[in-house]
Amino acid sequence: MNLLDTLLRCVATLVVFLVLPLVVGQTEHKVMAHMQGRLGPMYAGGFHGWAQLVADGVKFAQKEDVVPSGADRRIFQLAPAVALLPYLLVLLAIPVGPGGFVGQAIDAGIFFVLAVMGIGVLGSLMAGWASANKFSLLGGLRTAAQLMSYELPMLLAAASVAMAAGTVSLPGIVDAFHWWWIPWQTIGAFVFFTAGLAELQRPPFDMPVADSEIIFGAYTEYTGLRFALFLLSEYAGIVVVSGLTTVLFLGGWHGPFSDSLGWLWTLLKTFALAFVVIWLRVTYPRLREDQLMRFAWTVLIPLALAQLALTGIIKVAIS
Amino acid sequence: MKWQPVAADPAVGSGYFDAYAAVGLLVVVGVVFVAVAFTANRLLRPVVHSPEKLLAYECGVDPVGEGWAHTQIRYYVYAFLYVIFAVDAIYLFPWATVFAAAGYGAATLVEMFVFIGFLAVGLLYAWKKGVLEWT
Amino acid sequence: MSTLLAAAGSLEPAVRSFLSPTGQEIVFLLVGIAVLGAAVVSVTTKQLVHAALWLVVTLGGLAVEFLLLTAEFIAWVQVLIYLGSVVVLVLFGLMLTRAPIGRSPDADSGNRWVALAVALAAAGTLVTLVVDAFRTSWIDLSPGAGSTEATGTYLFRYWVLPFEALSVLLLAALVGAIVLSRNGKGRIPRPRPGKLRTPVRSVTAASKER
Amino acid sequence: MPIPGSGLAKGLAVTLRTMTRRSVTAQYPDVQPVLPPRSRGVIALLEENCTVCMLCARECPDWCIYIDSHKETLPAADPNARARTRNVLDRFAIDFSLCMYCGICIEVCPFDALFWSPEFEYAETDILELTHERERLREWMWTVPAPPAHDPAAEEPKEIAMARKAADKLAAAAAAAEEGDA
Repeated sequence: MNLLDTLLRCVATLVVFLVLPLVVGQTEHKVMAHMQGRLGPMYAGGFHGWAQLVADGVKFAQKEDVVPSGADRRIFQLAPAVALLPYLLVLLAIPVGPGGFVGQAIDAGIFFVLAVMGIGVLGSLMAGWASANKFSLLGGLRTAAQLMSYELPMLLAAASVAMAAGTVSLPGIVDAFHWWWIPWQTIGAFVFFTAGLAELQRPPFDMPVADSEIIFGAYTEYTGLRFALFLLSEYAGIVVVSGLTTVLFLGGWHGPFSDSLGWLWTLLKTFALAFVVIWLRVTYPRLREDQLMRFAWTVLIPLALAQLALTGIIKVAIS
Repeated sequence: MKWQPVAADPAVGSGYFDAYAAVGLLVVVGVVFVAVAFTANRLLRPVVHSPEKLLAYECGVDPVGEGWAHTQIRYYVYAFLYVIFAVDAIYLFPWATVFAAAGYGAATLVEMFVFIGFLAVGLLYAWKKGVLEWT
Repeated sequence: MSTLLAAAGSLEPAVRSFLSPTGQEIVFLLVGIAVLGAAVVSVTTKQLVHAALWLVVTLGGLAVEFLLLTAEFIAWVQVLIYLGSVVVLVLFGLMLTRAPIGRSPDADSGNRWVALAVALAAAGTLVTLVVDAFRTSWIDLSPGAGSTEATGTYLFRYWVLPFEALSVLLLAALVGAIVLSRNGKGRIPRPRPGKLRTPVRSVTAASKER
Repeated sequence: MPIPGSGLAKGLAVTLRTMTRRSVTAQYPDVQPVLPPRSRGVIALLEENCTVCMLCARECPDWCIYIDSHKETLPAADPNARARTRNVLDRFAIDFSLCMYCGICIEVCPFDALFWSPEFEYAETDILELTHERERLREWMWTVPAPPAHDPAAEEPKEIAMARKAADKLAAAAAAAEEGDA
């Protein structure tokens, strides 16, 4: 085992983990602003406020670290790291280009990714409980309820792709991809992407952090760097969900000239999906809690089951 | 990767353990990143004590009571439902990797449909009993 | 059956020494000690939510142990099901009921000595069983033997009937959960925030009379 | 019967279309805004016109006008007449941290001592600085724009009409006197 090589890959993953969410965040600033007829940040960095999030990061790093007196100190301080690190791990396993252009190929790819992403919830739950704040607790409970409802359609949709490819390894799935998978797996893609959006608690599924009623949910009491880590985990989550949808449903690096420019295709598709995430946020109002639950259990899960049946039948028919 | 029933060759194992060693290393890298960030924060940040700042935030007024309030218990049923369905969904993955291989085919597909069918019946039951209603 | 045997490794007596452990064995041992420690803290801590969180450490450590034993599939199932849903379920339940920050004086059970005795008995039985079953046989860990594909092969070649029985069991659990959450007849009389306590019909009827 | 989801698609189309359009944001500190006429920025005081009648302070809905005055006795010009008293303004201040820019003070001022000025850049870091004393209020007078011209078709202002009438009458009387002399 080449330790240096592995270390380099890990550091590269960390760099990607720190850069891509910032790019998505800046895109969100600008895209959301223009969709609302505004300009967004214009000053930081000179040209159209490109350095706004860097400036935000510098500001967050200098801020005081306030832990409420009633809070459970240790858990309160640990929660942001628990919420953040799973996304870093997931990023390692997402293949970018053909021929081993991946942080680290893991055989049980889908499984690894879904399992590790599930740990992130614990961060929100810990934050919600340890803050000693009613709104935080409510936010934590809503987070738990929402994630439990949406994890399932996500699992089922991912299983559908695993069926189509006959493997659970992420590079294996992209290798097995054919263009006609896109129509074949449309329902699965829709379910996976929507459930992923709900897992991230992004609008219109942002009931757990609904700012107009429970302030900021589990993150209400957080300030400074710890708050920044929660935000970073949200944007890293966008990158991860978009990347996973790309890899599982949109064929990852497949596209014209994919031998040399495969990684570019993956990035392009990921960013297109990240744009859709932002676009949905700007367009739709927040779903109510009962609508959220009903959507997951009576729309997404039956759809995912139907997709499973379709995948199974077609797969057996063609083999 | 094809699974091969080969035993007792340490060389085969290197790929698997390497992959998870990389994951472990990334955990270390991530923890170091967080530690460095907080050390920098500790050096840069001001510390100004005031008891008001440490109060729980309740829209600007002094907090009432304690940090816990009674909430609806209804959603707990879905937590149960989720755990049961998740256990179910897990079985889809090993099935997904083998069902189209030679020697399984339609029979395995039917087996899985029976399995999913039972759970679909469960979901229908829940639906019918009004568990999946929220208003 | 040959694949099964091959996966289980040779059951021959050990030819290797325990005195020159490999890296994986050392890690396995260290993680095992950490898991044991976390488990002990989890049952002895006086703070309810801390106990649940130490349970997370314990179960996560077990997942790492599974990984080290090349049981890849089981390891991630452990994370997905136990960390992702069972612990979340426990935390959810704790928060919904009452889990104050700080010590809970009533967290101590009077049955602790009985529980300790049962736990020790169970552990003793398991250890005896495992030691007796494997003696000094050396199982070579071949990565891939615990992969998803291998698990699928076993499951759908040899264990189809238990698998189908499992679906019935899960259905029973589902129905049980639903039945338990309702008190006998009809729906739970749930208080509905934001709605009038008086039936809506009488209100409209009153307005019609007027 | 609309296709299900067409509303959702329409929503997406609206936001996408808005994104392609030019934004309407005014880049304020770089580009000064073009203010409409009669913008309510700050209230200016023409001290010379103030008679300390206190109407503005009394009508102010949030009591943000502070007026102090004292009476001054003017010696009578004519020994038979009574000495006259006059109000002298000591303090006139408006607390713009309270003011809600309703403009009632300006409306009720019977002697045109208060005016709207369009200046709005008087933010302070200390809330006490937002109480503008009379010197500051007098300074704002220089920023009060000239009143807009009357509509050409409008009726003549009453003051001018009356003045003209008086002047005409005087002129007519003068003309009659001249004729009588002649």
